[in-house]
Amino acid sequence: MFRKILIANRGEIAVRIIRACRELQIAPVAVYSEADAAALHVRLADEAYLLGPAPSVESYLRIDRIVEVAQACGAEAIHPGYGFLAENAAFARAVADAGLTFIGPPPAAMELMGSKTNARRAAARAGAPVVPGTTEPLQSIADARATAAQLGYPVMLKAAAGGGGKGMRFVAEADELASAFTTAQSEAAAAFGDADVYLEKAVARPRHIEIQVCADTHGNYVHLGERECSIQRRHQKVIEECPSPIDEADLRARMGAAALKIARAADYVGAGTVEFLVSDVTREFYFLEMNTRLQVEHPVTEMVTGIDLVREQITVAAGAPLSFTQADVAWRGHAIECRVYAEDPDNNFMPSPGRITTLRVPQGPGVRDDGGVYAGAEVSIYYDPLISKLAVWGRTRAEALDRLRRALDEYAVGGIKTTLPFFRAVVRDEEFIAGRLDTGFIPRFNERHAAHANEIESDARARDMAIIAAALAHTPSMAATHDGTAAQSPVSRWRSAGRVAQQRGYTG
Amino acid sequence: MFRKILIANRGEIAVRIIRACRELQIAPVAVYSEADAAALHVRLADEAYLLGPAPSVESYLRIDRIVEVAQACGAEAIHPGYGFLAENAAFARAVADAGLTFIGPPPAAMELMGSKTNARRAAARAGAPVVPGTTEPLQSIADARATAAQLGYPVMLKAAAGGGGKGMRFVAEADELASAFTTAQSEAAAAFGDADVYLEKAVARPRHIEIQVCADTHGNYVHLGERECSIQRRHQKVIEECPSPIDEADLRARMGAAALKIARAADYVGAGTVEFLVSDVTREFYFLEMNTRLQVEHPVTEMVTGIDLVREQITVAAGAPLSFTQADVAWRGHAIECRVYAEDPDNNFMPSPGRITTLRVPQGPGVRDDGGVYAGAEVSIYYDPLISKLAVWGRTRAEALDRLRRALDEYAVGGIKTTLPFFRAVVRDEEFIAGRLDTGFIPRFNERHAAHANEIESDARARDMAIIAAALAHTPSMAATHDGTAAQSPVSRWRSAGRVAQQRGYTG
Amino acid sequence: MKLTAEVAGQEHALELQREGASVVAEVDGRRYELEAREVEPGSYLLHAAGRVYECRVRRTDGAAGASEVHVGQQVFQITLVDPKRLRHMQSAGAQTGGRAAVVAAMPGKVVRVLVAVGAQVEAGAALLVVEAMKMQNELKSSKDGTVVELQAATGATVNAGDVLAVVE
Amino acid sequence: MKLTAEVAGQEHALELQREGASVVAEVDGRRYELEAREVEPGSYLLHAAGRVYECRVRRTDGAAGASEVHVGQQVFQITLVDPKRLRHMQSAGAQTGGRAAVVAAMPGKVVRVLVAVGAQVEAGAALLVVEAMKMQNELKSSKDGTVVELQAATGATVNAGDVLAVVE
Repeated sequence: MFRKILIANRGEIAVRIIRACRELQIAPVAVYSEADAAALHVRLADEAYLLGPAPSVESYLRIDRIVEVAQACGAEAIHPGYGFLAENAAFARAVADAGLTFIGPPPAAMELMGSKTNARRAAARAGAPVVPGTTEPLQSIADARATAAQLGYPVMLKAAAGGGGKGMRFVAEADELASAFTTAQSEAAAAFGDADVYLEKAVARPRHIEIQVCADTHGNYVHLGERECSIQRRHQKVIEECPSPIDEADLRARMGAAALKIARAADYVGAGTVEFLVSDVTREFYFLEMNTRLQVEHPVTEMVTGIDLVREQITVAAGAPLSFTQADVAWRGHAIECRVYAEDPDNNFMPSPGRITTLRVPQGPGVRDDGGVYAGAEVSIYYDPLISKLAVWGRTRAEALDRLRRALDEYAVGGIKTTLPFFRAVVRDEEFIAGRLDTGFIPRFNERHAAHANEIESDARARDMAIIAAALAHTPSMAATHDGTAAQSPVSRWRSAGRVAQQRGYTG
Repeated sequence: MFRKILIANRGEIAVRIIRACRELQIAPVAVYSEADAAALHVRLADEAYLLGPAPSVESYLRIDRIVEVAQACGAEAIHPGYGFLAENAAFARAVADAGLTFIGPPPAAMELMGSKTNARRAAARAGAPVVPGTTEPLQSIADARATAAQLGYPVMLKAAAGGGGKGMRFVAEADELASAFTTAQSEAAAAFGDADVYLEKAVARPRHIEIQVCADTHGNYVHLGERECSIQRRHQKVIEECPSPIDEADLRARMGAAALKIARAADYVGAGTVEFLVSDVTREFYFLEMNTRLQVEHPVTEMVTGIDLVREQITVAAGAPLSFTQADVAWRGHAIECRVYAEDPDNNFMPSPGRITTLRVPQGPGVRDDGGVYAGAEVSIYYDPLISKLAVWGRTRAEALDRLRRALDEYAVGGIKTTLPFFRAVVRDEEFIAGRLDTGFIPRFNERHAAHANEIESDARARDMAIIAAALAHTPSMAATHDGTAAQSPVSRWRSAGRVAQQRGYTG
Repeated sequence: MKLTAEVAGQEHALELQREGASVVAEVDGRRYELEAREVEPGSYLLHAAGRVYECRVRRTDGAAGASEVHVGQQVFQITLVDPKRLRHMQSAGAQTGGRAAVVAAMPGKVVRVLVAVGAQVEAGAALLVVEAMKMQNELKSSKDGTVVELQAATGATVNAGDVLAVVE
Repeated sequence: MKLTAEVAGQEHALELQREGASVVAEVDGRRYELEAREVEPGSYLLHAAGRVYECRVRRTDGAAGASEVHVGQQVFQITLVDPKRLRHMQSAGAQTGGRAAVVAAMPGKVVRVLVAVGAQVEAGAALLVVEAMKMQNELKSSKDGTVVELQAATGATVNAGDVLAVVE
């Protein structure tokens, strides 16, 4: 086993990996940018090295510097986390060239799956279902008509150079094709400088469901079941579940088998995720892509299977076989994760960086929080706004929802805006409770929620209390200190702060 | 189901029950003493009512006042937690007389099990093994000799009026009996004003193992397996595990069956615990007593079985059947709990009340903390010093120990002394790791640990850093503020505190 | 003390008196006798006739007297005005007569400036792009007019509430 | 700045200089170049040539300059002395010449006073009982002698470090 691992990441995932290192009695080495000198992942590490200035390209993306630090401090392996360099095959090669172990799949597997078209071809060759269609650009409206007729409506027009939903058009029937084709082409041209579009069969009410796979260097391949990740904003997941509310053992087994075929075809090693689109109407599933790294949503799989995926990544990288066989994997209960972002959910999820003044993380039964911050920490403008992943477990989805509602209400982050109020509303939403999830959930939810908003605001008593509290906060002499000893005469907040400091024993 | 429940308790157990209420969508009502107006259980409740001054007899033990508050606020049921009035049958009757539901067993069951001798007789009648012996006072040394010969050595002398280890003597062989008899009698006389002693067969290397039982009003009785609670100080548990490191399915089934016989004999309803002594040598087990309430250590059973015991207590009290049968109960993995007390482990576990200045609770996979405090909270001199229960889960005992070690290192409580340093040493102790537990563990551990202490202290680098940090703390102008902006010239801590307050937006 | 609180476009009259932890308040004539304690920085625990409200107050950027207050699952945007001062707060970025200020909605870095002073712009036209946390945010003009001020250069760090441009 | 630190009965010489977050320290001649930040009240994060130490400092009751410092799983009891002041700290409760003070080891309530002023007591004799958190703590005389002072009455609340009695 390794004695020392460098973690080439920051925030909550760096903290998660530090925890796994500690449990394996491996010394964790942190790296950090100038913005992160007092970050939680630095506080919890044994060693920490400065990479450079705050911008990622000058710090967390500096392959040369990271490898140099790892060699200098005697680390034997590097864990990339997710984001940053996690899916960068050049980084994986640089690590190997330096004589260190990259905790992740072989670079060739990363490269194969890093190309959308190659990955699609590999999946099809391996016998996994892919969305019917072609990635060849359509030559003309006549070509489009012929291809669409062959696939059968509804179809989806997609930009060849595309991504992020631009140049994408849903076409329900033949009549709509001509105008959609023209619009998609001009949108693609405007967005990517390339007007090429292609056709795929449209998946009706698509759910985004992925399969966790694990493989070792001894030829063992095991899947850990699915995660439902249909709730997305800006094509990024915000709520994930294990199992899917569909929860059919047969579908799980078929998707798991398809995912393992793809993993084998890529000679995969370590933890990876095969993403599928599943039609909520037909329950057919189609390969979408494979993520050659740990996923943000790994906790829900861990809670339901009991398997620690980061621990497994490390032991597999050290050459050990997987600690379980397919027969050992059992799914117990239901887990749901909410990604707590420093964002304003009322303002189109606009980032909300700043200093966290107070932090109350929910505790108690069935609750897990994987955070990367603390009271007093600064949420920087430079990085992803994910501050924590809240995950809950219950014997059933209904019990998990009860937990989630309770945990969200308990969670309090002071000083910045977060997505918590959004989740508090979602967990009370009828469609969510019923498990009717697909990738169109958030827009529909927003409509329902706007209709509800007035009712909720009508709690006049809570509003009056909020007004009183705001007045107390703005006129500090009005508030008693937290030990109940009230100042006898109006005092300024300055003196009050000084008194608290004194009680805590700072002065003197 | 109830709409509103009053929780007649404080601290971490009140918070635990509030969480269960929230998950069941029941409005929780807190009660509090003058010392607890800003306590966490008050902060998390919907309603809160003052009972009286800080001393328990004037607040949390005021049956009249608690019942009056419950009636006035429209609560339908009262949960007593543990400690205070939890095993007080008069309280249970007063609650019922007021037309409210007591969340616990019927008063008759509490009374039967509240008397040591009656409980022992009931257990024996029900066919559960009890420690061979008699509770009849010994008339003379001759009587003692005859009884001891009949039981077979080793035997234990116990004070009839006893408790707390006073008047108790272990007698290995016949030669020692006469002097032990005299000493025990005089100790008993001094401690209780009653010289009567009786004889029991001594259990060799006794382990303290208990069985969790659940029963409903429909005649269903289910056991949830065992908890190992051998690690005790002052006859109070400090570390508990599920399952016992013995982990034998056959022993679990036999102890479970015995516990259910006793529960049936008492017409028990709700959650209860049957305590046994188990000989580490012979693996024979003997009924000790039954606790007619929730136990502090309930989380380890919850983590391993997935069953929420407080939720079950509430639903059973509302008349629902148990949500599981014996066949549904499955034990997965291993859980360990440490009781975090505000006590000084280096000074004979002396209480250490005071204000908690900072609090970092461990998070991440497999970790659960059930706390009752927050940063800024006051740990009062008036109540039990339990501030939190830390529980961890792993697939195996070894994985659970890895988690526990990691979580304990992550845990940081500022401002008061706690038992955390003690646990950090225990989790690294060879006997503990090997699972060789019995009620004599702590004295043996203390000897081993004293021998180790010098080695650990020899880390000169850490000591030098500690000295530097102490100097920075005592000469505040030396320390940079936590955002890294250092004062250019020496400033007093007062101004520094003011600046932090200003950054957080208090002044203005 | 008398204040006016603006919540969701409605004005509420507030009168407040305190002695120690005791607070007597009237909101639009509704009288409350409370105990109030600041249990953590910005967290006020209010006991009102048995009911407990934990109110978490966050000062918001922009106008003075503005707060966001969380009470359970509810969030209130509150602006306090002291009527004596007769100073009426206006939310930043609003049109004032013929001028419209373009204000940074979040702290970040200016990655592109798309117009120059003197440029004619239409309502909805993007003027600058500010980036934070991997997300780019286009700041747009709220009216037709001429760019008369431009306070931001590419690469500059800005705070929420900073006026970056003015269109007249 | 020069200080002496007493740890586990040993004295260590400390010299300390700082500028901003940078600290240069020598302990018994061992030189450290550090960055130091107070990340939370009382928590100091020290970077020393790549190594990271999070030191949590708790001022202890009793003697001035005394702290308990947690570094990882280790705990150090440290007393700082400024040699210029030539003020030597002594732990409370120690015997000073022929007088022995009996000091409360924890905050609590005096539940019983077992002796009166003038009483002859032996070393180990219980003088008072203080209760906190359901636990009673007997305070004993550390020497044979006469009780010359008694500062506590039944029911009184005491703090850790309070001198409750003196035996001479």
